[in-house]
This record gives sequence, structure tokens and C-alpha cells, in this order.
Amino acid sequence: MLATRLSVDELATHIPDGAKVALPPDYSYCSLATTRALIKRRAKELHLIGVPAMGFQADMLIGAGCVATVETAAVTLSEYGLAPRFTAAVRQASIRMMDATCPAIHAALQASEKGIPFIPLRGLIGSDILRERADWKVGENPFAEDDPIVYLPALRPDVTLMHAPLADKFGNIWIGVRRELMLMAHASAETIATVEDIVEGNLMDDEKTKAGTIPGLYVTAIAEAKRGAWPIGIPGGYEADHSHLLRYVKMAQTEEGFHQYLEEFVFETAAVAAE
Amino acid sequence: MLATRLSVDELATHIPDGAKVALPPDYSYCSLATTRALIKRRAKELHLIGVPAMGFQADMLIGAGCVATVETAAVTLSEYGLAPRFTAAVRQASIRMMDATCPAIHAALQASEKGIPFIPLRGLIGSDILRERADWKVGENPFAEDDPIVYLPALRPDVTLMHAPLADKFGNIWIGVRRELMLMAHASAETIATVEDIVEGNLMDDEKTKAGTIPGLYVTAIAEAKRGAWPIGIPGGYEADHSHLLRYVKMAQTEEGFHQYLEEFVFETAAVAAE
Amino acid sequence: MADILLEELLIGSIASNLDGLRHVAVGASSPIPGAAALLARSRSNDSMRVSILGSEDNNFFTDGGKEIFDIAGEGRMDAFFLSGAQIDGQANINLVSVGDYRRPKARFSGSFGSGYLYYVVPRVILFRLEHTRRTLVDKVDFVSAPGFSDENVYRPGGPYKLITDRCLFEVDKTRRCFRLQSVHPGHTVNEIYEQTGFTFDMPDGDVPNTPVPDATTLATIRGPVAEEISEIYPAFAARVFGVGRAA
Amino acid sequence: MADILLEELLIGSIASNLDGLRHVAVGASSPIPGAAALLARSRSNDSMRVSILGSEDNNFFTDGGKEIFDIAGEGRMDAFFLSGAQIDGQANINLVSVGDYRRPKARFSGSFGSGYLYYVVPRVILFRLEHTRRTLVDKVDFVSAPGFSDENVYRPGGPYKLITDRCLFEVDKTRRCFRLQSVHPGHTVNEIYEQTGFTFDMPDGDVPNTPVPDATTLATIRGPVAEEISEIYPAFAARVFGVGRAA
Repeated sequence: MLATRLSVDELATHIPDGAKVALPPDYSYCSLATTRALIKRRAKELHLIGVPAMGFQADMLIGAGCVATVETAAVTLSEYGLAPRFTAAVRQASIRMMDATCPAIHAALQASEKGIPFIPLRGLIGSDILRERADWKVGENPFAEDDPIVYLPALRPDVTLMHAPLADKFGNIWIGVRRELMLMAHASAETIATVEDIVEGNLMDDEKTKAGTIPGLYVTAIAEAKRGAWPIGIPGGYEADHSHLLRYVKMAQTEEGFHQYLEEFVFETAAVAAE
Repeated sequence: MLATRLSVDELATHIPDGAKVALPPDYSYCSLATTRALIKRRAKELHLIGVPAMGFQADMLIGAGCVATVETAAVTLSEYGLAPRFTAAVRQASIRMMDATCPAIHAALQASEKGIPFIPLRGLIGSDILRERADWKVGENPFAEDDPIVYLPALRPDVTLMHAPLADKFGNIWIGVRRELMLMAHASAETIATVEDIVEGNLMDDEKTKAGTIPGLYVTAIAEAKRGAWPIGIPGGYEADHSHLLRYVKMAQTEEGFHQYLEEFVFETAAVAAE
Repeated sequence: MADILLEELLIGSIASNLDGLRHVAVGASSPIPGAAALLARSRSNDSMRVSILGSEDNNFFTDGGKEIFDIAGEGRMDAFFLSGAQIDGQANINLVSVGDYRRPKARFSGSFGSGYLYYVVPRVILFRLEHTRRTLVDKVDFVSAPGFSDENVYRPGGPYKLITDRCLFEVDKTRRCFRLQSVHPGHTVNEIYEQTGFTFDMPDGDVPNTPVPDATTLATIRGPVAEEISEIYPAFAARVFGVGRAA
Repeated sequence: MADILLEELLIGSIASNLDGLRHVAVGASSPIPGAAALLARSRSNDSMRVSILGSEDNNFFTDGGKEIFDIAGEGRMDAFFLSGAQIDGQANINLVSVGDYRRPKARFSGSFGSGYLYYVVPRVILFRLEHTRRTLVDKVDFVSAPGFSDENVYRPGGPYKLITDRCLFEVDKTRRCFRLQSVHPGHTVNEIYEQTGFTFDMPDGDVPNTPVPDATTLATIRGPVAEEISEIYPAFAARVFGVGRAA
């Protein structure tokens, strides 16, 4: 079965307003190209799910007003510091926070992957993370006496968005050891990806490549986007654009500066050239 | 950290009498070399766990009197028919059966892998598999009304035994797409493996190889054993020894014939030459 | 159907129950269902995926043995095939043993994935080539998976058809039983009654013959499908179609 | 300790709390704990594994983001490091916000894995370089993870030490509080009292100084450990040890 191949703007239409979107952290495979397409079409009310944390991608979407809810273990720009638009939005209570802890997100996605309605997890009891999560419950371990444990409902994103180094024409996507992306694809109703290259042949034909490949079965559509992670990097590919990210962080400290950034690097077609 | 490297006979001592041993099916990576070592030292009271089914390996261990309990979704010799020593043992009630269904074994191992005490699974309700499993429970889905679901306790094997194509001196084991072996290693207290080759270098250094590698962290010891899966084959390596397997099935139809097989191919040192 | 083999009839008949689906999975030791799935795919205009356990060419899983069950649990598998040492009139299947479970007269391999897949795959096609009172029984000795479940049990899947070497049954989910749908050419309704150990419903009016594959279908079965199935089942392909290497 | 840097003191002190362990894991943005783990490994006679998030050389996971947590949940991780925007006298940590959670005065990144790892890793070392009443508080505004749990809560792990730029506290699990273990050279007990927002126990007798690394340890830190840590934290390694490329 051949993959559906789209432009980046068309790909972004698979994330409708209000969608639950699963996103990887900055050090994984993030599709900033699609992030810009979402901002350009002024996407609204997105529910972002960090797997398990998010970075620049989330900060931009939040700053641009695309986001209603943020479900994540963290939003961080790592060595670049706190995420300025995220921080401002939380302080203004303009987004709904669903704070989590990393393994709770992984586990809840695994429940979705397996088609089970919930999964238990240790930890969390006595934390304010749990206190604030009305959707999580504490129950008993049925195999022990007086052993409370947290029950997490399955977390099923509408769509996973990623940027991968390679795909083939069948929609198979190579992610290597970044298997959280495999889990995200399994757990989500749809998966869309921009990729650096669409290779000849079938990634499933070589057992070594196959071991790190998301089967096309899970993939709704792909789009070729050279340097589609820019301005962040992709592991084994290119480095982050350090000076651009510093510039982002500086501009994004204020709402005005952030919108000036969007004008310059997202809304202007010049953005394409900058890539 | 360097791996512990042993002879096959030494490796087999990591499966003490009474141990819960996880085994893969014939079409995966089975260590028949270690199976013979276990029979030679007259291992007793083993609890075999098929992940999710077993074949020749289990039939031999059962016939040789090494096994007390069989927990599996099936014991099958595929195109060679029913497993004769398994079938005889069940009919004589000389082993305790814990019949399962494939996904229940995978899910219960995933619970062990995650360090959660149980995991729910759909299906099973109304089956005699469930009726016969006193260790499984039916409970409620806490996120719905009147929605019974099976709770499986985590399944933690004492040891996983496998035969893999490659390992390195750090104990990293390459299993490619056979990721049920990865799950088994994660879920078990210990993992031991015979391997065709112990390669120079580190399997983790190449991201393509790394994607299909069990980290040495999980591996207690390895032993080199050329053609260690014989008389069955290993995928991508060598084919099964068809005429030998036919001979096994013929001899194993009776207890006498089976013990003659053991004399010829297990207890006799000639067995080594036959490999 | 002088020149049409039983296998070809079954392949054609099963395939007609798969058309329009997105993903059909086939378990181990199932050459006829495998060929039927490949036939259905060949006329799907590249919109159907077929996964066959044991195939290298038709196996696109990369997350270990659990993935096929996870896929089914998530609703990404539309059809699957199951069999039974015994199948009864309530569509219960038995892959375990005959007689007392703890001291059986006969023991088979085991339930494999049936205790799960039968519940979650919308279109489970039961397939049994031995249609006798020994295999199609009034009540199975061990329920590997029940044909039907109580109302409150999560059950998006279940039995859809039962096909044997003599006939095709359809499933009546309301009445929770089989209804004879068609009899294979050369077989009779009386024979079905005699050889079936459970009671079943009859259709309104005459019982039709199971349709034989048309010339185009037959050519597809004997050509590309035979070639593809020989990768996984060389002995079957050689015996039935005279193609591929023998095992 | 004229010629010994604070970083070197901390690295040596942390490492002495890791000796003999099988697997020490280090999270993101933790150059000093990372270097301490590498130091402990260097003298473990090849019996310790160290995994460092963000490292290529010291990352041996092949099952995605969940694996490090699964490993911890299974008891295969002996020590980990956590910090907090706030840490209180009951060893509660706060990585989320200051003020009302729904309309905070300050918001930080989030809890990351703390809501789980703090419960299951036997030896969690709290590490906070800013030792003031702003960070070491009487009561945290948000509990990312509690220091202690009720008796019936599964809790094989928890806090083991708290190390700051001024001193080292040990954890009294029975009294559920911190006890001052040693004061870093150049700092005083009085200063600790002034700068700490929570009450803590005092040891019997005099409060010792935190031992400074001996010459062999110092040579290891400045040699192989500095080299190794520069792979992950080049800016840190360049600034503190003058090795490796600068970021």
C-alpha cells in the first residue's frame, strides 16, 4: 500500500482545531515545519501532549494562541532556560495545565497501544500532580491487601506529529532507537510525519533497518521537508541553529517580541528562504 | 562493563531446579544447546513459560522429566504436528498446565517489565482458559459502569533463555525485529543466551544495530554456541534440520523411543559431533 | 465444478467475505485463508493490507509478538481466521482438549490468540476442513473462546462465518447460532444435517450452492495468488497449484 | 581547599555516596551529578553502570523513553538525582510553580520523572546549588513528589542525601527529616541555620567538614572524568576543568 504524500500545509490539515496532538521533546524528532504551518493557518484549541516533555515547538504554538490544553511532564528549552510563552500562558491562566510525570504519559500511551482502558502505575500517591488530575484515580491492587495504586486511563491522541530522517513510499518511517515515537504512533488514531528524505525501496526489506521502523499501517500521511526540524536539530542529522534559538528566546520574552518573531519567521514567506 | 562468558554447561546452571524459565517459540531464537545441557544435568521441576508458545524445546524438556509446570498459549511442532511428549504428559497429568492466550502472556510480561503489579486485558471472560486460571481475576474497569475486565498479575520469569545470532563482549545481544525477546529480557530477573558469534566492537555504536539490541544491563551471562539452535533453525541464519526433526517426532511418539533419542543425541558426546 | 478444486472454491468464497476491509490478518498453518486474503488484496485497488504469520513478505510488524494483538485490541484489524478441534452450535471453539481438562482423552496445541482475538476482531471467520460430528459438536469440551458474550462484556468482535469442506454457515448474532448459507457444489443439505453435531437455522427458501469462482478470479488464484502463497506454504502451493518449490 | 573548586568537592562528595552500586542514572542538565557518577564508576572495577540522559556514550537504552522508568520500576536502578525549585524539611520537592497552582507567581518546567522515580529508586540524591531560604523552604507550594509516604504506599525508594553549595544533609527516614551531616569547607553551621528555611536535626557532637577529595580522586576528576563529562557538557567541562571544546 502506497503512502499518502502531501505538502507540509496539507499535512497540517490532519491536525484540526481541537485535536489532541502528541509531540516529542526537542532532542527527538520534532516537525517544526508543520508547527509553522499550523500557526500560519491559525489553528485553535489544540490539546498538546508532551511525550513526555516538550520544548520550542510547544512554546511557539502556545504563544501563537493555537493551544487550549497542555498535558505534559514538562515544557523546557533545556540550556536555553524556561519556555517564555508557556510560562506567561500558565501565569495568565490562558491554557489549561494537565501536569503529569514522564512514566505516567508513557504508561497511559501504552494502554492506548494495547487497547486496554487503563493501566496502573506506582508512584504519584501523595503528590499534587495526582491531586490536580481529576481524570486519574487511586484504587486497590486486587492481588494484595491494602495496597493503593494509581489507575491511569488510556491516553489516545488524535494524531502524532513527528519529523523523521527517512521514510519510504509505503509510508514506513525510520526512527531508529527513538522508540517513544513508535509508541506514540501505535497509541494515536493517526500519525503524520514530515521527513528529510523519502528513499527508494522498502525500509522493511533490510532487517537492521526494519528493527527501527514504524510500519506504514499506522501512518496517515507524510510530507517531504528538508531541514523540517529547523531551528532545532535532529539526532544523527543536523545540529540545532543555536544563534536562531537564542534569538527566539530573546524575542519571545515579551508578547510583542514573540509576534514580531512570528511575522519574521513564520508568516513571511522569507521564512522558507531562512531555512 | 564486560559480559560474563561461560560454557554452555555453565550457562545452564543459571537455570536451577524449580526455576521459572521463559522460552520463545521455534520460529524465534531458541537455545537447543542449553536445552540439551539442562537434560544432561537432569534439571527438575522447571516451570516453563512459552512466549507465547513453545515447540521442540519444551517437548524435549517435558519428555526428559525436567518440567513440573507449563504456562503457555500453545505447545506446537507446527507442520510436524502435535508435540508428542507434551501431549503424553498432559494426558497422564504428569505436568501442571497453565493454559493462556498469547496476548495475556505478552501483557503479563509487560507488567513485570514496567514494575507494575498487574495489567488489565480484554477478552477471556466466559472462556475456560479464565475458569482454570485461579491466579487471574475479573474486576471492574474503574473508569466505566458495569464493565468487567480481566486483571492479570505481573509475570516475572526467573530467567529468559535464548539463542541469538550476535552478541558483543559487553553482553549486548542483537535480536533485530524479534522484540518479544527484548520484552522477555526486560521482564525476567535474569537473561542468559547462547549466541552464534561474539563480535568485535560494541553493537550499540551503530544506531541501526542498536535499534535491535538487548542492552547488556539485562544479561547475566552469554556462551558462544555455533549452531546452538540445532536441530531447529534461526531466522536469517540456518534452516531447521528437517530430517532430524522428522526423526525426533517419530522416535518421540513413545517414551522408549524418546529416551533412545536422548541417549543418541543428548547424553552421548556424539551429539556434539552431530551438531 | 469439474475442474475447480475445493481449495479454489474455498479461497474464492472466503475472499468474498473480505472485500472492502483495510487489514486482514492470517495466523499460522492457514494456507487457504492466506490465499483468500491475498486474493482479496489483489482486487482491493491497493487499499487492503494483509499480514500473514510466518511470512517474510507479508509481515510488517516491528514491535515483537505483542504487536499483532495490540493492533487487534486497538481496532486496526478487521478480519482474522480461527479454527477449532471442536466448534459447537453457539460458535464456541475448543483448541485445547477433549474429555476432562485435567486428564484429557486428547490434547491439542492450545488456544493461541483465540481467547483474545475472537473478542476484538470484528469479522472472525471460522475455518474447519473436517466437517463431521466429531468436529462440529453440540457442546465443546473446553471453551478456548466463547462464540457470544453477556451484554456487559466488551465484545466488538466475534464470529462472522463458518466455512467447512461441505458448506458455508453465516452467524446470526441475535439468535446466537449458525444459519446455513450455502452448500458447496457436490454436497447436499441432507448430508450437512447428517454430518453436523449441532442444530442450525435454515435460510428462507432454497439453500443455494456456494458460488464457484469466475474465470477472472480463478486466473488470479492460479497465477499471482498461487505464486505469493508459495513463499509461505511451498508444499501447499506445489500440491494444489503445481507452483513454487516443494517443501 | 584553596586549589579545590566547589564543583570538585561536590563531585567527590556525591561519588562517595554511590560506591558499590550497580547502576546509577543521571537526568538532564546535571553536570556535577554526571561527573560524580563517572568518578564512582571509574573506581568500581568495572562493576557499575552509569546512564546519562543526553549522552551518546553513556546511554544504553533501546526501548524508547519509557525504558529508564521501567528499569527504575523493576529495581534495576540504584541511584538517581533530583532537584527542586523548592525543597522542604519533609524532603518534598517542587518542580512546578510558586504560589497558587492555577495562577502561579512563577512557573517552572514541570515535574519530569520525579513523581515516579522519587518513589522507586532506593537512593535519590537531592542536589541544589542555591542554598537559600527561597529554595529550602518550610513547605513547598506544590508537591511534585513527597519526601515520605504513608506506611501502606509502595515506596522502595526515596531521599538519601541533600547536597547544596553550603553543606550535606543526610535523611532520617524514621524522623522523616534532614540531619546536617557536614558543612563544606569555608562555610559555618550558623550560616546554614540562617540560610535554611526548614528546621533540621543536628548530629551528635561536632559537625564535621565535608571531606575534600584526596589527590588520587582529584586527579581522576580532573583527568578522565573531565574528559568524559565534556562529551555531554562541553561548556561545563571547559569552564571548570579547562578541557574539551567550548559550547
